[in-house]
Amino acid sequence: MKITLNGADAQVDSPPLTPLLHVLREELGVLSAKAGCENGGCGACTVLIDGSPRRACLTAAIAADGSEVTTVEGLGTPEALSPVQKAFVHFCAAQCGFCTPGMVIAATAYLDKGGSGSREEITEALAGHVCRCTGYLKIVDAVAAAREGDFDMSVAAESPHTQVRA
Amino acid sequence: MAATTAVLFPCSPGEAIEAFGDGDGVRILAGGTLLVPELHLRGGAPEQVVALSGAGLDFVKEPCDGEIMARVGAMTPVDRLCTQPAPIGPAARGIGDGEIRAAATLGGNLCAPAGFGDLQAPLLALDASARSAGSDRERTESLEDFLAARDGRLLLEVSYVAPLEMGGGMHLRTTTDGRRVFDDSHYSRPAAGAFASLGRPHAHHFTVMSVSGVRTVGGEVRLAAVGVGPVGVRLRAAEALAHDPEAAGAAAAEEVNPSDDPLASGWYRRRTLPSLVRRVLSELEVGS
Amino acid sequence: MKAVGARLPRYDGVGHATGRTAFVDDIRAHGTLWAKALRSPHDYATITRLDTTAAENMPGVRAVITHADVPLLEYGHLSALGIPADEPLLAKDEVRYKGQPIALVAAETTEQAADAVAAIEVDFAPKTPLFDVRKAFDADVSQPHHWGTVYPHFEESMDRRQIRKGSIEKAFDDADKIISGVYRPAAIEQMPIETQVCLSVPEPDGRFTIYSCTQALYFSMGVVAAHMQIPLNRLKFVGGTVGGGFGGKVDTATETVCTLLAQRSGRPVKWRWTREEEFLCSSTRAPWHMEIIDAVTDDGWILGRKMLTLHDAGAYARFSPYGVTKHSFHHTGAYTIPNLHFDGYVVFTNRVPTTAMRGYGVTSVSFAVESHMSRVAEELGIDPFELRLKNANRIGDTSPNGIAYTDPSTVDVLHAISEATGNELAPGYAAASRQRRAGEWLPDHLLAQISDTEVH
Amino acid sequence: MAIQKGHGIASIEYPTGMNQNGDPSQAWIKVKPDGRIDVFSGTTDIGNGSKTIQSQIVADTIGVPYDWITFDNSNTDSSPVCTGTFASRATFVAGKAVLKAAQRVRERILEVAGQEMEISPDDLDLDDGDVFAKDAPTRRMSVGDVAAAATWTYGELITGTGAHLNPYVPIVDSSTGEVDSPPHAAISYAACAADVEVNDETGEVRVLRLIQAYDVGRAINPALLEGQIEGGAMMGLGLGVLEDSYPYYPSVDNRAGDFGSYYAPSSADLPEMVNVIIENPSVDGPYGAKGIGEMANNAQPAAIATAVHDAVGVWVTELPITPERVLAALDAKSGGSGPRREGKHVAYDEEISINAVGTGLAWRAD
Repeated sequence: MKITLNGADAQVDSPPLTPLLHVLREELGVLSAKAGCENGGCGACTVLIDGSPRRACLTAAIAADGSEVTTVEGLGTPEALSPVQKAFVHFCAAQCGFCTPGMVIAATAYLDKGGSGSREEITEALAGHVCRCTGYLKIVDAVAAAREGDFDMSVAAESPHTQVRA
Repeated sequence: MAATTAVLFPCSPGEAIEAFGDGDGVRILAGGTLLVPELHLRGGAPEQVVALSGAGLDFVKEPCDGEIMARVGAMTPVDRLCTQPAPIGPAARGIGDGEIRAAATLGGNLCAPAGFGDLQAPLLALDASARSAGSDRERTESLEDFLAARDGRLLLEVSYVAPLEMGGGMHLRTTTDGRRVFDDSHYSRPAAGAFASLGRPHAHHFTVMSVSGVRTVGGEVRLAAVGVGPVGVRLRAAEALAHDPEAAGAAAAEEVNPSDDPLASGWYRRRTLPSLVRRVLSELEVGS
Repeated sequence: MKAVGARLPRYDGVGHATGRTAFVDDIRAHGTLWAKALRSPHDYATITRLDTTAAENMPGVRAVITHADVPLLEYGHLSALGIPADEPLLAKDEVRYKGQPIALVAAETTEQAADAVAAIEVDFAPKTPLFDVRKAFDADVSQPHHWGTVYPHFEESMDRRQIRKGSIEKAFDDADKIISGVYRPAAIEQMPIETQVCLSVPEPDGRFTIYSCTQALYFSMGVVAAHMQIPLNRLKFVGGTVGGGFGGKVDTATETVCTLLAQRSGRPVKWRWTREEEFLCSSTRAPWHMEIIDAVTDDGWILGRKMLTLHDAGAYARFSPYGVTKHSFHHTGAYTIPNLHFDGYVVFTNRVPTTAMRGYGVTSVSFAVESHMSRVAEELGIDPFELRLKNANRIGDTSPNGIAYTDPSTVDVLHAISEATGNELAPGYAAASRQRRAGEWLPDHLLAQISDTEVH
Repeated sequence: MAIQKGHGIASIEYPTGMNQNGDPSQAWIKVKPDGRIDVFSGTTDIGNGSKTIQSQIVADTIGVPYDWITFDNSNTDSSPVCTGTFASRATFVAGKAVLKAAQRVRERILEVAGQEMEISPDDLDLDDGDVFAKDAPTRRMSVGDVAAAATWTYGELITGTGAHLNPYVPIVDSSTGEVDSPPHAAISYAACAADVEVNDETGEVRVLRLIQAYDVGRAINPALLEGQIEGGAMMGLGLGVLEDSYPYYPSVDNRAGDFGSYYAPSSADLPEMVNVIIENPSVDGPYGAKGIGEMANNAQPAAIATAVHDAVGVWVTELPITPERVLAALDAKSGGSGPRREGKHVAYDEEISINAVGTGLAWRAD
């Protein structure tokens, strides 16, 4: 089996029914997709397969044969963050960071599909992704703002939900 | 995920039926959402897996001229059903999240263990037929019989009289001896569909309970539910009282025997089933 | 720009967003073995036979350990606080909850490890479990723990955490109404998205490098060192970056067994819990049973509180006595109540041992007290803000265990919520403050509790 | 069917640090030859932001830019003791350890600079990476040059250690529970208002809005603080209306073993949130901070329970407030049951009391 992984060819030798998540992590050493439940329930392993978000833990290696697989490593690098990655940093939308790669992939796919960025649409698009830390609000705000682009990355975004009193 | 498992890739429905044989020792890889984690986490090692992705079973055939039947292939991804008229569309939209719906298939959903069969109820309400293959080769039966049998057959497609809004259909048909006759089957064509489910907006937990309903051109009402037993069931006692939603709801609660699971108790399901029945009947605009 | 007070992005935000942050499961060590556990299928049973011979001879198996392989089987994580040890690292003579680990296998693949676990020969004689904390004091009830149904090792061998302040009898006598309620918050999962995971690597110098998801590196290092009976310098804990904790990763659930397996096999060993194990076998937040009886006046003063707390600890003590003590210290919530009679029990049941979770010991109190306050307000026909502002902790008021409050902000946060919700307080209540009680804010029944010490 | 709306409030308090104290944190800091700062702390970052918060404290305490700080909490060989990240102690207790270490580093930088500049360290100040004379700010020297001088001229390593421990507070009287000194560091306070809607036909509760006010002492980093408040709110919502490890408690039957059957809060449950942050500096916290991480899920369940009562007139006092508990309570109410009122006694919930189930404890309601 062969896949195109983040733009480069990769040979896959795992048995054909191995979950793609296992192929990525244990055979190919691509570690951003996380094994949060390995049962489709948390979304921490979501990757793009031919541009569409899919749970890597539910995808048989053979089902990805010949596909283009993109993990969050393929979206941007620390030096050149993708718009969604920038927004996640700027809005402090990651806390422990374990669900973040799956969230970033799902958010990227949602925006690439032309999502309007409304709160209703974003929560629907991300509703299968479990985050225990953030309460989702900063994630939704980050995705809503991601297309605006140029953030001052040395500071975090102001929150419209907060009032401070001395 | 044993390395020894043989994976077959049939290229047509015929090849799929051939590969499946009598189904002994065979597992089906459809969308993978159930089989892949099961083999990975439980370590099962089936002799043979038949992967249906290229078997020509991914289709939604809405009725065209001369037809009144809609046909949906077992490999059709759930997300392709989301735009179908009620009750199929809203039931499909309640399954998992977009990523799951893009992978999961109609066949996988209908044949899945208890807790997953969201699409059973809408198709039971549509009085769908199931075409399957297995030890006695191909067979077409009511979906209700197919679900009741649970005898490990390969589901190929489901078909049902298409709702009016899907178009197609005619009132005359040609018999085998060449006569053109008036066909009264249009009286069973769905004129309205409705769906109601319990549960907060959800994406990563399963449906607690839902009711699907259909009203035909002829005024017949068919109701079905999932979440009240291991598989979806027709609510025939409720159907008989459809003109009286209160009575229909009460009858529905009497004719099911739901059990406790992590999502809700049998008591709660029985207690709220009448509400869903009433909601569906109201949407179907039957009764008072 | 000053850093303190600034909205700075997370130190590790770029790592998280690019998937570069290395969690324990992302560490790679050559030749790593995978661990799987044999867990109890019973809620409560005697182990009548345990034989790992067949498992040891299964393909790919490199080490199998049971209770017999743990140098110090029982170690009290809070022995420094006087809480004695009660829980074996691996079950020995009996299992007290479904999912309790009995033996661990390390093998070349997870499948081989699972197959070997299935090959362990073990027999049980089931016993009658106890699940309902309310039955713990019944005469003929099944004893879930060798200490009985309740933890008996509070100070001076008391079987409960007790608070007594003022005179509850007088409060009840003086009350216009005595209002009781029962509050039962559920067990929930800490549910970090990263499940319990450890990788223990034996080093050539005889040390072990332990990649751990613990919330407490030094605490967990102490636990492993104690179980293994080795000095701290044989261990190097690597961690500090954790995929969510919420209290559940204080248990040190994986580190010792991984290291024992690594020691025995001479190979790195990883044990990563499945989500199912995390849900069914990891400790939860405790379920609590709380009964509150408040002696109140018609104009909204709380004269006294009698409270019973049953903390469902599950099968072993873990941190429960600590949690109940903390609970007792806060059982008046954000309010000043001068007459108190509190009894709190750590009750053993045959469910998964409970452990710390966010708000440990107090989350339960907050739910019980605040629900009860709302009820009292409704029963008395008093505005819920006014009832709370009246009784709110103020400077110089004393806590259940007699400590003066120095900077209580209950009045401030209530004012803030009132304003933010568009509620209008009556002038007297809008003018309330945190300052020492005086005038109408200091009725006679509160005089005696006030601290005469200078507080800031 | 009708959707009923309700509103409720709750007000809570929570201590910082381990109950009865006795939980040390330690840190040490070294200065690289160019003045950059390496912090070693045994703290863990479980998503709460320990690394960021403690780096901010160090930067301001020494007087250097935040981006000069590297923070290493990765292992027990290089980092000293920290009891752990729990009990809302990472900002307060571990924060004070790095603060004290940073104060010592600052002192040592000023001493070395004093030698180089031939000015008494007492007459020097340090801000934004530069040491300068208090009365002649143009006489200045960068911390980089000070560190270089220490390294290459004086053969010294500028370093500082710090530790914080509030000693263990024993209970002096086990019958009354009395202690003779505060058994915790600062106490934090919060209040919450919840708006809900309840479907009185199915019992389903939806939380529409959570307004929350927190006295945080001092917001070291408001953005991360919001993360604690919002994340805690969602956990409190889960505790209030969704989550249960034992759906048939006290039975252990039908436990959920996956996300499909455990009601974990999802983004679809996200209510409107308003955070009100009140800064009332604590006298002993680092820069006046208190810890609020733990309490952040404590206020919502009672506020929600009260709002449900406001909406449909029933008290659900067993969490979570599931649709079936709401319906059962509505059924009981329509069946005429309610609290027992006798004389001045008002007794709610007698059916779930220990007196209704157990026989052995002589614990009476009155």
